[in-house]
Amino acid sequence: MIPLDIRVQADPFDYGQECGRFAKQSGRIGAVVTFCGIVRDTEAGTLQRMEIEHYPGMTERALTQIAEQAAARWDIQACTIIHRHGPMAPGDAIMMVATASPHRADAFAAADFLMDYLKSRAPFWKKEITDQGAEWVDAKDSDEAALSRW
Amino acid sequence: MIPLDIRVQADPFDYGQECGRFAKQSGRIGAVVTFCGIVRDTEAGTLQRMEIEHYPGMTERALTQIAEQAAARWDIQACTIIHRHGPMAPGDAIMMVATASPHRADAFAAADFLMDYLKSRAPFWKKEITDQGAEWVDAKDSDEAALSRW
Amino acid sequence: MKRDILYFAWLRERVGLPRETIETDATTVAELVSELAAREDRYALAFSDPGALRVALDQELTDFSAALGDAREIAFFPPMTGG
Amino acid sequence: MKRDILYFAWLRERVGLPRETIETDATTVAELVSELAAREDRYALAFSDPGALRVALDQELTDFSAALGDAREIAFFPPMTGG
Repeated sequence: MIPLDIRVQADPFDYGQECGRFAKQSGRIGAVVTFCGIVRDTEAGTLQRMEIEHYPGMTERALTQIAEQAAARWDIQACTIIHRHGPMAPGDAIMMVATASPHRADAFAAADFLMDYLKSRAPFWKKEITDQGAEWVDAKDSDEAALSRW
Repeated sequence: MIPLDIRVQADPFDYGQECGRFAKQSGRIGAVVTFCGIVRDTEAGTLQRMEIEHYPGMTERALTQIAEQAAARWDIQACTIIHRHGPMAPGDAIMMVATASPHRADAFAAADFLMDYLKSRAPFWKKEITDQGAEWVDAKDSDEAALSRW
Repeated sequence: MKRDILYFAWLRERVGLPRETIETDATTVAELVSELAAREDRYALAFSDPGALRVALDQELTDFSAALGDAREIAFFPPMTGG
Repeated sequence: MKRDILYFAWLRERVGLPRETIETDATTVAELVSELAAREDRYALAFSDPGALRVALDQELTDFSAALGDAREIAFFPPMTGG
């Protein structure tokens, strides 16, 4: 089994620090890919905060299953997934994934796959709070469609 | 024009620090993808060092052209490429790319594209020094073939 | 049989609670949804478009046609929007 | 015409120098390669398989069939292996 580091937490995390630590792992790693999702303001710049609800228990389970699928399909040597829940401000890091592989194609594909599955299969729900009130973010058809790539 | 940060240098760089700084840029960034290439030891663990030669002048030019192509094809708001030359030890970061976009698909595609083009179109050459002597790394047919994806 | 029913996101807000334990004879998810929707207006509203919902039995995603089996925890929620 | 010829990686090692200025009447890359290969054994060896080489005119990649034009700097090297 490769090292899977899966964290679901309310606390902020330091994306840069996590990237640095991840890339320093021992082993014959040649390629690291990371993704970071960041709270994006509305076009009008009116976002006060974002709140993420999740399903404790199922979240960890779903993320572990998704990471195990990625590890079964690609030659990856390590995988980290961190996802926050609770209230966040515009510009905050919401989540990250990181993959390490001897080969860049595997690191890219695994990270891309993790993100597609995480978006549509891990039980998180985003709510945007603006001066107009609170609104749940709608799932995009394109996110569900993205799964057919794999 | 989006901010392009292109650095060709002999000095080491701190991948984690660069990732953290890159993700903190202002603007409506929702997605950051980074790639880091790391000096990989040989299977036998005999790599003493890697040396990268480059073509000063053309290197910066080629990297800028590749980044401009990526910016023309995808909705990216910032792009960083850092590539070292000279001697490096196993485990050292050789290079990195980072892309920022409102959308994850654009950030992923642009980073993947940058890596494919950089591999085969930017004038860098790797030499591996083991206890058996020094050997230039051969280009892989698969690297040239990867360009046809775009 | 006693089952824990969980609601998340706007479904939770419409139903008005995050979780409840109910006694039900439903044998499939679809039967359970019909039973819940018949309870009160807020449930009817929450479940008015089941095609827009997802369901998990004991924390595993499944379909509305699935048998409940001995699932203890049945969760309903809108499509996920993480990442 | 005077041209600067640059060599990189194993091509530089085989030719034995990184750069030289030559006087040539060649009008295409291919003609220049023939001229260089005819000079000495080390050049003949270096350019024995031109298909394995790449060329840049004034720091822009091009083909062996390209006209030299007024390119001042002509660089030969093996396929790149960065990243």
